[in-house]
Amino acid sequence: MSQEFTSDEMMTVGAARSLENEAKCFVGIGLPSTAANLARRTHAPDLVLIYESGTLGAKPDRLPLSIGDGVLADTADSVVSVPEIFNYWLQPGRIDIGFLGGAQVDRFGNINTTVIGGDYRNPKVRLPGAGGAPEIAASCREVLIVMRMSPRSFVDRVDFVTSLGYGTGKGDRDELGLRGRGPVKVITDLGVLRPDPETCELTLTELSPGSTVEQAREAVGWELKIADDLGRQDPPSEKELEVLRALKATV
Amino acid sequence: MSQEFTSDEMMTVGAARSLENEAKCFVGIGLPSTAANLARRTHAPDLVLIYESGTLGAKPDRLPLSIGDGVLADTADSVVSVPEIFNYWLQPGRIDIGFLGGAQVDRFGNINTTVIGGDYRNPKVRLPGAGGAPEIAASCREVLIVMRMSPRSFVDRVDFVTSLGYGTGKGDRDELGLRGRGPVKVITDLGVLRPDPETCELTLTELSPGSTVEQAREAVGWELKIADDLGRQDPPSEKELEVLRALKATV
Amino acid sequence: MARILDLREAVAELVRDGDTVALEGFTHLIPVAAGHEIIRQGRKDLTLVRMTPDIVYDQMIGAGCARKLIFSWGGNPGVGSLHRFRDAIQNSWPVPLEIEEHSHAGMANRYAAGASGLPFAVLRGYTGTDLPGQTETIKPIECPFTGERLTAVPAVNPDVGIIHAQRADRAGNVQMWGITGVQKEAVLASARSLVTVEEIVEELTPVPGSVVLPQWAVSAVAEVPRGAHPSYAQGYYERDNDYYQQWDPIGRDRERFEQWLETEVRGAERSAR
Amino acid sequence: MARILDLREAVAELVRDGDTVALEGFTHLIPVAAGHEIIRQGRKDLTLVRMTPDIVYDQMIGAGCARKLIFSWGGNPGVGSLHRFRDAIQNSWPVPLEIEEHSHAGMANRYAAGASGLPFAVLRGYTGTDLPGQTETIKPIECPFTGERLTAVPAVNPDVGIIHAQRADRAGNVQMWGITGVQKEAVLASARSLVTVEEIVEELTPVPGSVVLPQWAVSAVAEVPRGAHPSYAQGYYERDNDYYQQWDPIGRDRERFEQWLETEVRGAERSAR
Repeated sequence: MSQEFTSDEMMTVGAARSLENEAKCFVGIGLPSTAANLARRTHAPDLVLIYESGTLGAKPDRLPLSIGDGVLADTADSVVSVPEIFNYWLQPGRIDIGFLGGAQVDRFGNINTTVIGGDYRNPKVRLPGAGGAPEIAASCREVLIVMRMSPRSFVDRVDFVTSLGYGTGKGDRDELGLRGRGPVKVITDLGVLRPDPETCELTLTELSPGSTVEQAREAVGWELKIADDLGRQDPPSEKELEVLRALKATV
Repeated sequence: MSQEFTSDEMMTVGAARSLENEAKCFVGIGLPSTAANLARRTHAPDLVLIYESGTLGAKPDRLPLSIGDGVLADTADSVVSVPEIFNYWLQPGRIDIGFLGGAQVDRFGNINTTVIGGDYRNPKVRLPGAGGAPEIAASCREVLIVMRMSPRSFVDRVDFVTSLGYGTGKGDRDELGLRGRGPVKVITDLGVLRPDPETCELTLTELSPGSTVEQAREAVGWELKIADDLGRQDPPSEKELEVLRALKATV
Repeated sequence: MARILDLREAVAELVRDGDTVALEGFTHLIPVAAGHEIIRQGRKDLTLVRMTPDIVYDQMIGAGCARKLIFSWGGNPGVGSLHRFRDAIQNSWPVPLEIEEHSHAGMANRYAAGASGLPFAVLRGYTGTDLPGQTETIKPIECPFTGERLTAVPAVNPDVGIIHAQRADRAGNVQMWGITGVQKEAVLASARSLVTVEEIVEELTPVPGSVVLPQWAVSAVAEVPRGAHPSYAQGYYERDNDYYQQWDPIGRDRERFEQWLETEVRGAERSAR
Repeated sequence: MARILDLREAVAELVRDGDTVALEGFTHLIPVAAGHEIIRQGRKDLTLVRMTPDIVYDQMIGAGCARKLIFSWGGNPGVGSLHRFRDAIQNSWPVPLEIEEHSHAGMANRYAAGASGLPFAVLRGYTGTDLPGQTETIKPIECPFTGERLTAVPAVNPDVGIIHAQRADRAGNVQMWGITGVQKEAVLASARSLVTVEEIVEELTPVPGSVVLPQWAVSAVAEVPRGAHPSYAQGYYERDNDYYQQWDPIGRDRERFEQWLETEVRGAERSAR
């Protein structure tokens, strides 16, 4: 018995499935937070949610409305200051997974949340900026990127590197002395991209239930490579959809 | 009506009188703590007591037994971590007065609490070490030194500079970029020494009630200079003695 | 020693044209009423500092208070962009806005260095990004023991630090709890400081997780109930999510914004709530 | 994920000969029972780290566990000197003791750097003193923005960090309150960690001023009631001031000390209380 579901729901479920039980997860607001809370209510009850506002081990009973929602402080194992969350918890590499999105991501998983077009001092579009992302991208053991695919957002080279993925390709992170592995998955509405083990170029490894390779190719601003063993994501289970929709209804 | 009192009592009272109301005072255990608590119970009810264990604004109802006594945490306005007390509170120069003692003090107010005799690796006597003193001496607006006078402890040059007073004389602190003024008073059982305004050499400026210049000279390991306007400390008042003895009885 | 002042007096006395001013608050306890009072008093040429400039900074920028913004994330959380901020950067309206841009980790460390009386802080940050290329305030530094290369950022030491807290006592001791962000550091890094509070009470009873700032570390305290609205004050009121949504169309349009400013801030006796 | 072990198992598993071990506690919550267990298990060649080595370190040094001590103040607080510590330094008894000596501010920052994953920390410290002349672990560093000269100290990252806390829950989340010193930093700076607690409870109810270490930041928790004696555990028991007094004559005399060690630690099933 399959159900109707939206591509956003599939993306959220796909992100949630990527979170292993007991993982320590640095969560941003929006889809990452929804996915992490979904995971905690399904296969990963001991997932540790960490928000950059300083809440360690938050267990919200509804979706938080901001990364500083009171429900996070109320349910956390510990609330620490913002300098502490970055210095004592993120920087030393204690966090397993960081969740990032952005306005642009490129072939090597670099992310732009700063400016689009023009130059930095005179941009076409000014975006919100870095927030916690550069150090999340650098210090978490692994990074998950969650973004809807489109040629405007999946570009050959980002206009501005706000958060480093694989730089110009394999080896850059090691040369720079970064400790985290970098983005291991980009979860999109059309499927999942992973860095090629040889080149670190983002490559389509899974299609979402209803989508095609052609759709994915058209939605990417570089010549998208397709993995030899291209898979297909399982659609959301009834349980996943039910829990996800109940969660969304708490907002 | 004068009362009998000991030279330790005089020294404690002399130290207490040096503390102005509302001053923020970094307090060590022993005589400094007794003096600060005496001051808070007499002329300086709003004296702010800060202990290096992280207690800001402690208001103990008895003498604490250690710098980490539970009564300090129970009565403090705020208890912070040890890194915080040194970094956020002492280092930026927020504290008015630091209280120090030591095994040796020299002509220029330098203090030794590290080693006596021999050399550092093979000392005649190994002392406890620095504790918070070097940074208290550097960062408090003013330093008070409290020590019993004797030729063994008041020396021409300390065997080891654990905490800087005036170094080799006037100007050294400025050259080193220290923000605090350094030791403004050395309160002893025989009287009070102050740095000479021209040379920063410790000079006898007040005698305790029963003592003489000769006693003071004999108790100091350099040729002690005497201020032109040598004063004499008032003996402890009845109130001071009464409060001090009641305080001591709480231990 | 903290003085208890009303908000108007406090801002008049503490905030001057040309000052560097940090109004801090990380989603929670944002000092919105103080920001509106700064607009009302017509302060200009301010360098505004904040990790997460959101609606109140959008309003201050749109009102022409700021000539520079030091920040790490500027947005309307959960809604989208700050249009006054964008308009200032992209079109210099109403006045040009210079920016000094960092990451959260960098800004948090800049405040911590400021609070510590140090000229700079060290972190693992910005590596491989384009941010260091746009500012003189991110530099490499070498560990004198291991030779490892790290990043240095300069301390931030505002002229005035402004925060909102739940309570203060009559002596001016301040207590806040819940998510307290970088507010302690913002106050301690600043030469002067103003804390608006929900209420002034006789005695600060202990609250789990609370941060207390002793009165001698604060310049002034002003009682401003609901002074953090539309953000929230844990234990007092919830976040007004509608306000954040409703800000979007107002902020998008210069004319609607000007109108809002006149009726809700400049013409109001007190803050728009 | 923290495992709940008994003290003997925990020390056997976590502390190895030659390790760098920090047993931290600032007057309050000193992990004395864990120190005695280390003596009982005959650990050797340890580099002991602690800001304020007091009686339990005197005992460990006298028992020959340590080859090096990294510290900032070594004494019997309120009583006087540590005679086993002195004997080791002045006479190499029972084994030579190397020292690496700092100030409190320096040590606190070394732990904080260790907890932060940085190789060093910067402070205003040691200026004009003879301390930098005696160690390679204090070096000048220049601010890359102002050119000002400050002091750098290397991070301390023990192999094992050991602290005592009031409580833990069955998952191993740790809660401590009152004066909590540098204990969070000591645990976070260490590769492995052991927390002894007064009791293991079903649920950690909030306590004002408490510090909570999540279970995933701790290697092992052992329930050791009175495990901080003769220091104190706020809410559980007071400091045993007589013990500190009585230690002086025992510590002064090698023979009395050896006797004490045999009857009170080595021969005891558990710690001397």
